[in-house]
Parts: sequence; C-alpha cells; structure tokens
Amino acid sequence: APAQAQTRIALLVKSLGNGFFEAAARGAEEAAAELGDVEIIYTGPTEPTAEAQIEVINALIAQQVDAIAISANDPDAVVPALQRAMDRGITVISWDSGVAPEGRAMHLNPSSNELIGNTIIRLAADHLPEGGEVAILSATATATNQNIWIEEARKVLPEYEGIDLVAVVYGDDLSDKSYREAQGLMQTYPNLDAIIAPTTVGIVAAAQAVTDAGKIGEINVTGLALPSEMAGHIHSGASQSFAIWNPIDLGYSAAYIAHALATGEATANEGDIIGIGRVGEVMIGENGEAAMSDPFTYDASNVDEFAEIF
Amino acid sequence: MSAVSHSPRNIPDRLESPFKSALKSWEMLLIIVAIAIFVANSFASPYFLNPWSLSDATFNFTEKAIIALAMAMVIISGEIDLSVASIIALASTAMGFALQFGVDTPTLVAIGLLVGVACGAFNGMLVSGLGLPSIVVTIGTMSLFRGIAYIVLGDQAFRGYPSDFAFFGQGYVWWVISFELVLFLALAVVFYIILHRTSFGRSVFAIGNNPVAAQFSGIRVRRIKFILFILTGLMSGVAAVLLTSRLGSTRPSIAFAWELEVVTMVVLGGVSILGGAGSIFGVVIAAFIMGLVTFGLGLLNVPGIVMSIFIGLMLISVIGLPVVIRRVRARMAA
Amino acid sequence: MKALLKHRELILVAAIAVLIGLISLRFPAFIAPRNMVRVFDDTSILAILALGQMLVILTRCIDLSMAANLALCGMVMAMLNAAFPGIPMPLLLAVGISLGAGLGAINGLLVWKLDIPSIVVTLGTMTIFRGSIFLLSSGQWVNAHQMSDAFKALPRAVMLGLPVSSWIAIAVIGLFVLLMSRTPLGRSFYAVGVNPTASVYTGIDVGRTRFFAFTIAGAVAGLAGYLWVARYAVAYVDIAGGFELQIIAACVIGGISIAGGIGTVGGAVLGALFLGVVNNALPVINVSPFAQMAISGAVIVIAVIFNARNERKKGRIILKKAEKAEVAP
Amino acid sequence: MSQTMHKVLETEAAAPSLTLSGISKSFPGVKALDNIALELYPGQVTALIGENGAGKSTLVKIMTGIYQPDGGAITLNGQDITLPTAHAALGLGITAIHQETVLFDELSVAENIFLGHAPRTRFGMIDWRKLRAEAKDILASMGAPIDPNARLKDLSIANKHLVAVARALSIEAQIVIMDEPTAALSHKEIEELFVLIDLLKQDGKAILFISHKFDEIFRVADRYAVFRDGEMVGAGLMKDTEQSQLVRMMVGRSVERAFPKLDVTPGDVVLDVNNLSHPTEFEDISFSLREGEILGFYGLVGAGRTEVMQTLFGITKPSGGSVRLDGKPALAKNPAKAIESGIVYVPEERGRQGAITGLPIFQNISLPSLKKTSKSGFLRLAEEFALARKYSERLDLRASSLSQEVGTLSGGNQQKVVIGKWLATAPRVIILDEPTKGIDIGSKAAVHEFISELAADGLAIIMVSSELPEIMGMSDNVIVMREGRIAGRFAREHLDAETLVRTAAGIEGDPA
Ligand SMILES: Nc1ncnc2c1ncn2[C@@H]1O[C@H](COP(=O)(O)OP(=O)(O)OP(=O)(O)O)[C@@H](O)[C@H]1O
Ligand SMILES: Nc1ncnc2c1ncn2[C@@H]1O[C@H](COP(=O)(O)OP(=O)(O)OP(=O)(O)O)[C@@H](O)[C@H]1O
Ligand SMILES: [Mg+2]
Ligand SMILES: [Mg+2]
Repeated sequence: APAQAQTRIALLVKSLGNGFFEAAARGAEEAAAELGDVEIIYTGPTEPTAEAQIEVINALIAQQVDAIAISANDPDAVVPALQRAMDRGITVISWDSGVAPEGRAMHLNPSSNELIGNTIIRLAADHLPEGGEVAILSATATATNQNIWIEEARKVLPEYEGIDLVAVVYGDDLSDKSYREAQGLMQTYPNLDAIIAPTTVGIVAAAQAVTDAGKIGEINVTGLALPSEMAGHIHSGASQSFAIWNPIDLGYSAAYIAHALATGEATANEGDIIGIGRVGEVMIGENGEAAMSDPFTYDASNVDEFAEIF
Repeated sequence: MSAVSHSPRNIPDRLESPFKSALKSWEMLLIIVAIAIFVANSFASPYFLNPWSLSDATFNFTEKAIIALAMAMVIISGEIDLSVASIIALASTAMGFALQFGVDTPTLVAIGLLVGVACGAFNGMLVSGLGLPSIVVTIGTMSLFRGIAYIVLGDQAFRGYPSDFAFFGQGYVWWVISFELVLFLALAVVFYIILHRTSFGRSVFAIGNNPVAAQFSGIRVRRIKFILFILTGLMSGVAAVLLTSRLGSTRPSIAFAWELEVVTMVVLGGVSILGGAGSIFGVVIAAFIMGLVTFGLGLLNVPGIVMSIFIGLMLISVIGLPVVIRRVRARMAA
Repeated sequence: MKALLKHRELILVAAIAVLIGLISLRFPAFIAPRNMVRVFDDTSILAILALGQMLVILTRCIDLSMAANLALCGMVMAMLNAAFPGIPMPLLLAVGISLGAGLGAINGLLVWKLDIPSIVVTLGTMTIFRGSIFLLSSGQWVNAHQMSDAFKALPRAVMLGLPVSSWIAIAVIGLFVLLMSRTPLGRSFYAVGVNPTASVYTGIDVGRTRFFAFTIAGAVAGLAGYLWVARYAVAYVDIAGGFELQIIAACVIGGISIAGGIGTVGGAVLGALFLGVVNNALPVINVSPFAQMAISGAVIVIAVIFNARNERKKGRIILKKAEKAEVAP
Repeated sequence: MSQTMHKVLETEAAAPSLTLSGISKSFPGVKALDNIALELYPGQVTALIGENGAGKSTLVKIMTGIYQPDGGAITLNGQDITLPTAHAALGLGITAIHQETVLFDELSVAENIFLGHAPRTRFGMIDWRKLRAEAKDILASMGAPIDPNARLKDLSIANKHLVAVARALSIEAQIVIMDEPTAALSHKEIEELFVLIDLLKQDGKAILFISHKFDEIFRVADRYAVFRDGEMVGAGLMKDTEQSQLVRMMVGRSVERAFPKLDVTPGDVVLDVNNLSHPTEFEDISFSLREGEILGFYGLVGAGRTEVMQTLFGITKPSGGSVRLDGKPALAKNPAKAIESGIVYVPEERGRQGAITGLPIFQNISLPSLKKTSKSGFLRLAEEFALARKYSERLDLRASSLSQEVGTLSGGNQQKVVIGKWLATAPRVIILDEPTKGIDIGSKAAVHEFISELAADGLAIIMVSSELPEIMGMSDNVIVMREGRIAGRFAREHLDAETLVRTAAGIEGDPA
C-alpha cells in the first residue's frame, strides 16, 4: 500500500483504451518519477459519458486522493461532482478537454484553441496554394474541444485566400460512421481538396476512405492525430501532414501542475506562473485557462521516429 | 398429491410455511451475496467503510434502480422497455428547453414527469394498442426519443438550472442520507405493495405467465400493459429529474446506454426475463449489489471496462449457478 | 406463408427502390452503378451479420454479443497479423472464424446446458467480450501501418467489378440459402422457433439446435470481424460499438419475427440493404447530422408496424366458402 | 375387419415386442409411476386406462424418450434398450400420437409429417418433391382430405389431429402409442381412426391405446392395463372383462351413473341471441336460453361452436346480430365486461386459454374473482384460499397443496381447476366448451352432477360438447351446428343419437 506521505494524483481520462491518453499517462508517470513522492492513479470509465465519469470521481473522492486531473466528457455535467471533490479538499484541474470554471482550479489546454483552430486550416491550406474546397470531419457533435477548435478555425478562415469550408460532418468517433461520412463528403463535393479531421478516429477513417476511393493525391487528409496511427497514411500519401501536441508532455504537465497546486507550492489565480519541469512553465490566463505549447506538425520527414514513441 | 392421499377433503393451503420457503428463496441468496461483497470490500479497501463514501456510492445506482422498479413489472408482464435511457434524454431536454422560458422548479419537474409519461404512453400504444413486440418497438423508440433530443439540442447544452432544483439530485435529507436514496426506498415500498399486494400486481403475474388465459379470465391485458409502460415512462421521468439535477445540465447524450444496466439489475434481482416471475425485493437488493460491486472495484481503481467484465460474469453466474447446483445435487442424489 | 413472405420481400424491394429513387432526386450521382456497388459493399458486413442473427432469432433467442464478438475477433486477427505478418491470410481467416464460432459456442452452451435466457447470456458475454479486448490489447490500437498489405488488400481487391468483401457476402448468402431450405439443420431452426415443445416430441433437440444457431452466428461475426478491421484498417476496443442494435434492426426490417419461426434469408439481406441505403444516403443528401438518429429510429418503428400488419392473423375459416386445407377434388 | 381381430386373438402365443419392467418415475411431490410392468404384443391393441393423474401420459413420455425413468428396464424384441432422447425412440420405431397435438403451425402439412426423417437426395439434401409425394400418399391412405402443401395453421383442430396420426404412420414403426387420440375428434373421424388401427394391427404393429371412453376401448382393444395412482393394478384380455370391473380397478370404488341430470323446469329467458354473424366463422346464429336450462351445442369439431361462444364472451367481434341478457343489450366488448354482466366461458383449450400453469392453484381459481376476494384493490389471501378450497373440494381435485403450480397437475386435474375458477365467479350464464374433455369417469360424474346442481340453482348453462352421450344425457335442448350455421334444434324428449350425428355430419339435413 502507498505511504500516506505521498501525493496521490488521479489522471482521469474520457475513456480508457485510447492511444492519446495512454501516452499522456506515460507522461504523468514520468513527472511522478521526477517529483519523487507522487503516486499517479490512471483511470477512466468504460463509456465516454459524463455519468460514468462521475462514478469514477465518486470513487476517487472516497479514496481521498490529493488531486484530480480530468479530461472531461462533458464540461458541465461533471461540475457538481468535482465541486463536491473540492469541498472535500481535493485539488481539481482539467486538461485536454475542459471543465466549466466553477468545476476546477484551472484548465490546461494542450495548446491555445486559437492556435489549434488556425493550425488545422493551415495544414490544409499549405498544400493548396491556389485555394480549394475543404471539409471538416469531427468527432461527436457534442465533443467540447473539437467544437471550440472548429469555431476558431471558422474565425481565421478569411485569412486564407480561396480556402472554402464546404461542410462540417460528424463521425461520432466511430470508424464505420466516420468512413461513411468521408465517402459522403467525397460524393457530395466532387472537387473536394482536403478533409480536416481534428480527431484521431476520424482522420484514420478518412485517410482510409480516400485511399479506397483511389483519390490519393486528389484529396489531402489532415487534422489532429498520433504519429503511430498515421504513419501508414503519411507514407501512402493519403495525408501530406498532420499536427498534434505531444500527449506525453500534456500528461507530464498536468501531473506537474496538479502536484504544485495540491502541495500548495503554487496557486492558480489569473497571471500566476506555474513551472512544469522540462516543458517549461505555463501562465494562468483568463477564467483559469493556460496553454501548454504549440501543436507540432508531422510529415514524411519525421513521422517514423515519433511513431515509435506515441 | 394423488399419490399422497385419496381423500379430497384435506388439501393444505401450503406444504411449508411462507417463512421456510422464504429462506430458500432467490432473495435469500442475493442477501448473502450482498453481505459477502460488503465484507470483501471493507477488507479490500480502507476507504470503503466511510459513511460519506457509501453515501456517494448510492448516487451511482439510485436513478437506475428507480427505473428498474418499473422495468421489473414490465418484464414480469412479459414485455421489455429498452427506451428508458432515451426517455431520460428527451425528458431532460424538455426540461432544459422549458428552462429557457424561465419556468420555476415545480413546473420543471412537472414537465420532466409529463414527457416521461408521454413517451411511455407512446410505447404502450405501439405495444398494447397495435400489439407489436415490445423489444423491437423500444429498440426503435430508443433511437427515436434520443434522436429528437439531438434535433433539439444538437451540440448545445442546457445549463443554469435554478439552485433549488439542485436538491433533487444533490440534496441530503438527513446527515449522509441523500434525497435520491430516500425517494428510491420509498418508491420501492410503493412498488412492492403494487406488485405483491394488489390485484393489479396479481394480474401482471397472470399476464406474464399466460396472456391468453389471463384475457379469458377477464383481465384487461392491453390496458394493464399500457399502464405498465406509462409507469416505466413516469419512473424514467423521475430519473430524468434526479439525474438532470445531479448533473446540473442537459446534453442529448445524457444517460447513454443505461437501459442495459437497468435490465441487468432487474434480471440479477431474480425477475424472469421470460416474464411471470420475480419480486421487487430481489430487484432492490440487486441494485445495492451492483452499486457495491462497482464502487468497491472503483476504490481499487479497477478500470471501468474490467468492472463491466465483472458485472457480466456476475450476471451469468448468478443466474447460472443455481442451475448448476441443482444439477450437482441431482447427480449426488442419483 | 411462403407466398406471404415473398409478398413482403417484394414490398421491401419496392421500398428500397423508391428510397433510392427519392435520394437520387436530391443527389443524382447516388444511383450511379459505381455508387450502388459501393453501397452494397458497405452493407455487406451488416448483411452477413444479419444472417447470423436471423438464425438465432428464428430459434426464439437473441444475440446481443455479436458486435462485441466481431470486435474481439477483429482485434485478435489484427494483433496476430501485426505480430506475425508471415501468417498466410487463409490461416488467419480460419483462426478468426473459429474464434468467433468458439465465442458463439460459449453463448450457445450457456443457453443449452444451463438454459439461461439468451438475452441474459448475451447481455453478459457482450460486456465480457468487450472487456477481454481491452485486457488483450491493454487499450492499444492496431494501426494501418502495423497491418500487412495482404491483410488490408483482400477485401478491397476487385473481381468482376465487385470488391472481394461483396463476393464474400454473396457467398455467405448462398450458403445460408442452401442451409435453410435444404438441410435438416436449417429446417430445425424453423421448427424450434415455431414450437419448441413439438420439436422435442419430434426428436429435435431444442438446446442443441440453438447451440448451432449461436455457433454459426459467432462464426459469421468472426468473419465480419476481419472484414471490419481490414476495411477500416484499424482495430481498437470499441469498434462496432452499438452495432448489435443495427443488426437486430436489419432483421426486424427484413420481417424476421422476433417471436421466432418466421423469416427468410432474403428478408434479412433486404433488411440490411435497406439500412445500408439509409445510412449511405443520409450523409450525401446532407440531412442535419443530428436528425440521423431520429430518422433511423422512425424507420425501425414503421417497419415493425408494417410487418405486424402482414403477420396479423385473421379469424378462422369455418364457413364453407373457404378452407384452403382441402385438396380440390 | 372384426375377423382380423379374432385372428390376432387366436395367435395368442406371439412374444411381446415391447416389454417394460420395474419402471418408476417421480416428480417433485409425486410418484407418477411406481414399478410399472407392461407388455405390448405385435398385432394387438393394448388399452391403458386410469384416472386423471394415474400416470398414463408419463409412461408414454418415457416410452418415447421424452422423460427418463428413475429406474426399470425396457426390452424391444428381447434386446435391452435405452431411450435417452425422442430421436432414439423414433430410431427404434417407437412412435406416438401425444395427448396434446404437438405440431408446427407455420410449416406445411407435408413438412409436419416428415420433419426429422425427411427423404434425402444423393447429396444429403432434403428431397422436397419426394417428401410431398409421400405425404400425399399417406393422407390419401387415411382418407383425410388435407392438402399436403397447406400450412398447418389453416387447418381445423380435427385435421391437425389427423396430421398427427399421419406423422405417426410415416415413421416405419413397430410400436404405435396413442394418448387420447380421440379427445378432439368427431364421431366420423373416430370411426376412420379405428379403421386405421385395424390396418396397423394387420401390419403386426403393437399398439398402446389410451382413452377415457369405454365404448372405444371395448371397440378396439384386445388387452387392457389399468393404472391407479402410478401403479399397475390390473391387466388382461378384454374378452375376459367388462366395464364395471375395469371402473372398479381404476377408481378403487364403483361409480354411480354418469348422467345425474335433475329434472328442472326452465324459468324465464335469460339470454337471447339474434342473427349473430361473423365474416368467416359463423352465420345467423339465433337461440334463447332460460334459467335452469342446459342447452347443448353438438357438432363435429370445427363446426364453429367455440367461435360462437367466444363471441358471446367478448373475445371475437361479430359482424352483425344482437345479444340480450334479461332483455338488456349485452354484447360484451371484452371478457371483463362479459364476466361483469354474468356470462362466463370455460374455454376448450385448457393449456392455452384456461389454466395459468405457472401460478399456484389458488391463484388460478381466484383470478376471475379478484374483485370479490380483494378489498379496494388489495389482495386478501385468506379469502382466496377459502374460495379455492371450496371449489377444489367440490370438484374432487387431486393436489398436494393449493399452492402447487397448476402446470404440475395432470391434464384432468388442470381441467378441474379451470372449471372451478369459473364457477367461483357465481355467474348468471355459464358456457362450458368441452367441459369433460380428457377427464376420467370418476371426475366426469362429479362435473356432471355439479352442472345439473348449478342448473337446479337456476343458472343458465350452455354446454358445447362433441360427446354424444354427454349431450344426450345432460341437455334440456340441443342445437347442432355444421360449418358455422345452425343445422338443427332438438328438445330433450326428441333426442336420438342417429339424427344428431346425421345432422352434424350433414348426411341428410333435417333442420328444425
Ligand atoms: N412435468 C411434471 N412435473 C411434475 N409432476 C408431473 C409432471 N407431469 C406429470 N406429473 C404428475 O404425474 C402424475 C401423472 O400425470 P399424467 O399426465 O401421466 O397423468 P395421466 O394419466 O396422463 O392423466 P390424464 O388422464 O389427465 O392425462 C400426475 O400426478 C401429474 O401431476
Ligand atoms: N386451425 C386452427 N388453428 C388454431 N386454433 C384452432 C384451429 N382449429 C381449431 N382451433 C381452436 O380449437 C378450438 C376448437 O375449434 P373448432 O374448430 O374445433 O371449433 P368448434 O366447433 O368449437 O370445435 P369443438 O367441437 O372442439 O368445439 C377453438 O378454440 C379454436 O380456436
Ligand atoms: Mg394424460
Ligand atoms: Mg370448440
């Protein structure tokens, strides 16, 4: 049994069995090792729903963990449960997929939403010098962060000459539905030039659909994904490039911040600066949000080396 | 029986006292299982035996269990309702929608319950009115109801429920005793009486055993089934109020995939999925068992999906074991 | 009966035709032969799964674990392929299909030997199978580049204008037609569904027949598991999540009576095609993504009502005007 | 053919083809069979008789591999055999027509006959052409006018039974068991069945024939075996015994005359039915029923009597006509309404429409009377038990306790529960559809006595029956139905078997 001296930090994810979160967990462990007296509890529900996540929160409260770092399935639904946690003296932060301000001390964005929104459009635009039609294939229609990014993307769209966002469809993070939606896009918009999928299931399915439709070279699939998942499609040319922030760093940072706040080494008021080990430091912005780093772009040149890692 | 005695004059009411048969009953087995799990948990985790923890744990199942009470009656009558979770979604959406017009808490609750009843009535109409198989009907309405919620809400969420509304899902009646728990236990008593102490309940059993003979016996089969579906709808409405209040917000994905957990609860409770047999008491214990198991494993940070393996195994073995035991007994006897 | 079913299948064909017609009004390219082939190919997985489910439903059971079975087999095959790309495809397929059959057999045994109601059994195994995938893969994905090209290529290879996956579906359909119409086993599925008691008296072992239904359904799920992971070139814990309901819906739309004993291969396939057309149409005629769920729900409800109208039995014929049973002298 | 019978009796020496010894079988709470020994001889009919619950059907189920005996041995032509499954029994050429028709509604007649032993093609596939042809032949050989391609669903009960017989014949059997094959058959069809039985005898098949009807037994059987409470209490040659002796063995006491009809002078008209019609089932049915009257409805199975009665009870909607109870319109919308107004119907299909086999006896009996036994919707068990005890005792029910599940009672005892449950509602008009179908002499007498008592108490009674003696013994007036129409009306004093049968079969119509 862990000595009570330790700080016990729960890394609570949307649902287990997702490469992205597995990587984040490894990052958290890394941080724990650096910090020494920290135990990481990596956990999550079966289904990616708020109700299921609340059950896990209750269990964590009961264990009197010192901190909960959550990537939420629903920004609002988990608030009451997290508030109860805070009432019981547990430090709560959210990361990746955020929680409404009243439900946590601070939120760590993998990167600033503006940057991500901008990046996913840029990824497409870079390969469309004289403009063209792009469509977005998102996760579920209720996925918070995807929706924010799409919003941001819409904002910056005018800055990109001739890039025309023709549709936003939802693949619900189901491979068959995403695949079908991608096929639908290719049919509805015969001269589509790029599909942007800011979600890993979606981008993989879309790349596959493009490959199967024999449209490699015509349609560039891009968006957010893990190198390990996209390496194949980069080489096949279905995808020129894609971006992701380093999930290991994200988990690492979340653990660092949770630890700092739980041990009182730091506070999370607007303007405060919290050190996050090798990643550097973050500054708490308005309504308690902070951004970790810029998304990093992967293409044929570097995808393989990272595919080994995450 | 005929072999036992030839004189018709002395047919006893029962062969053994109700008490003795109770000892052999399914419920007894469940109680033992429940106690076993409780003890196991308290050894497995130092955090288990803490009133607040246990109180929190009850929130994990009270809403489902409330639906299970009505579901038990539907299943005993030989039908099933897989749309309950979607009814929650639709009812909750309706409440959130009304919220936009700034209605007060009582009205909110009323709306939630009404929508529940309406959905139940729709199912009931299709099943008992048109005589359609409930399992497929409710698989359909399952998508239909939630689908409507999606059309209304899309990717939006309804927030900002009045603070007094929070009581239903977050309030405590006394110390660690939550309102949800009290309401569940109260409803359990009500349903126990309805099912086991009234002629309505008796009719439900009769229908589940043999709908035709029940009809020939002057039981209004269709009407009773209709009522049962409305009852399930109503309880889903209640659950919608509680859950919405507990989450403090509404999204169309609310209560996703709950229907199977509710059915699991009912079946664990010893209700025959084929209809005609079961008891409310069993369902109540089953609810606590499932709550205890998931919470206990949660304390050990067993991943949710592994937990579900456990529930699956429990479901099969709890239903299967008695059969096996009977077989083995028979073996030894022979 | 036969006549009635034929009749119903014709209606279903008509319905699908009308549906396609309407869609092509809004989106002409939809009826393009190439697209029709695509739709059929996209539906092939659902179709063969529906056939498996049909057997189970005919015997008055239901299999909620088919999608989970599919996912588990798919994952196992993907992991094997990733670990030992050397394994020849036929062998790998054999492994996958037998694994599926094995899992189905577990359902079958529980239903047969412990006579636990199938809905309970498969409710349990559904979660158990899913969980096992997690334990097996420890949550990791198997991604496109980890799979051998042969693994991914097979279902896509085009023969005589149709992808192999479509041909596989067609072959399965053929086998089922033979099974159901010409073999004692096939007939016993009907017998058990129509009247279990009578089946016992007739020397048909009800439990054993159900066991075979589940085993075949499992094997079919195993096959579908391969087609799935190969087509979408990725395997992870919850692929085909919630697909079990689609499968049942296809059967219901196809006029397979949930009460058992009534249903045909044609019906199941057409039911699947109907759903396939709807699923493929909704994206292209850009219906609001939020409306899709409601629509498919409505379709199911309407189908049930419709089938019931066909099945409703009229009063018995006693007045001399007509007893069909009499042979015309 | 009576000659053939004698021939067989002379060739007494023949060794038994099937021998049962020491067969025992217990069910929870019942010893259904206790150390039974039975021999079946080739070319002979052995009648198995015994009260309800004596164990007859249980023995049949053991001989056909459906139940496994707790102990005992079975030898076929001198070799020891075991019957682990129904399949095994069929394989050994043991075939049975069971008490309840067990066939497949959705399948064709031909397939019903050959399911499980269908002719195959070279490739082991089912040979449909051959199958249909053979089915046609068998049905023809029985003189049954049934189309092999028809769906069983579309057949009347009677024809269904004939298909069951055809199935038994389709199997190359040396042992043929018939468990109350005539219960649902009409006079005419019973005659045809007896012809078949004689044919089977000539083929040297050994036949076990179970029936509660002594006239039939004396008509076809060469030997008899009597069961009482699961024990074999006697066996021998029919020619050395007579009815009273058999009855005494059966019940262990002698039974008073079967039809204790009390003379009641009917009072005022209670029920008045006018031109009741239905699109497919019956046409202008008109009759009136008086207090204390027993109105018999006779006809061949399939004549549509049940349908008429079920319409009066609110199960089926008529297309026209009127029903008046005490002069007031009383066409019930549903059974509940009918019961309220005082019309009750004791259904014919015990298993499907009468008994709720999963529930205990007392709950079955109290079910239609719940309004009475409960108080403002709440159950009162004491009342229910009282009610149940009253009627189960009056009907001489055999059960281990009132909490025993009805499903575990024998056919006859289940029927008593069903009748009891309707009498318990204290109705004005009671409709009994085949009230003594499958009930043994002892209980039959009890039921008949009871019926006429009820009549004496002023209850108006309709009795649908296909048993001539019962109709003639019990009815004040008789209505004969044929093919959905009333074919004749007779008053008690002009009742004569000949005419009734003729009218029912439509041999020479003499409408009243
Ligand atoms: N499945 C069963 N479970 C428990 N008891 C049974 C079962 N089947 C028969 N019995 C009992 O065994 C005894 C014999 O029943 P059986 O049906 O053989 O009587 P029977 O002679 O055929 O009566 P009937 O003339 O009414 O058909 C009865 O007491 C009955 O209650
Ligand atoms: N082909 C059939 N399919 C289903 N049920 C049938 C069929 N034939 C008869 N029955 C049922 O058996 C019972 C007797 O119907 P039947 O055709 O014998 O009319 P009936 O004249 O009332 O016969 P009975 O002389 O037995 O009263 C009815 O309850 C009827 O529903
Ligand atoms: Mg019998
Ligand atoms: Mg009748």
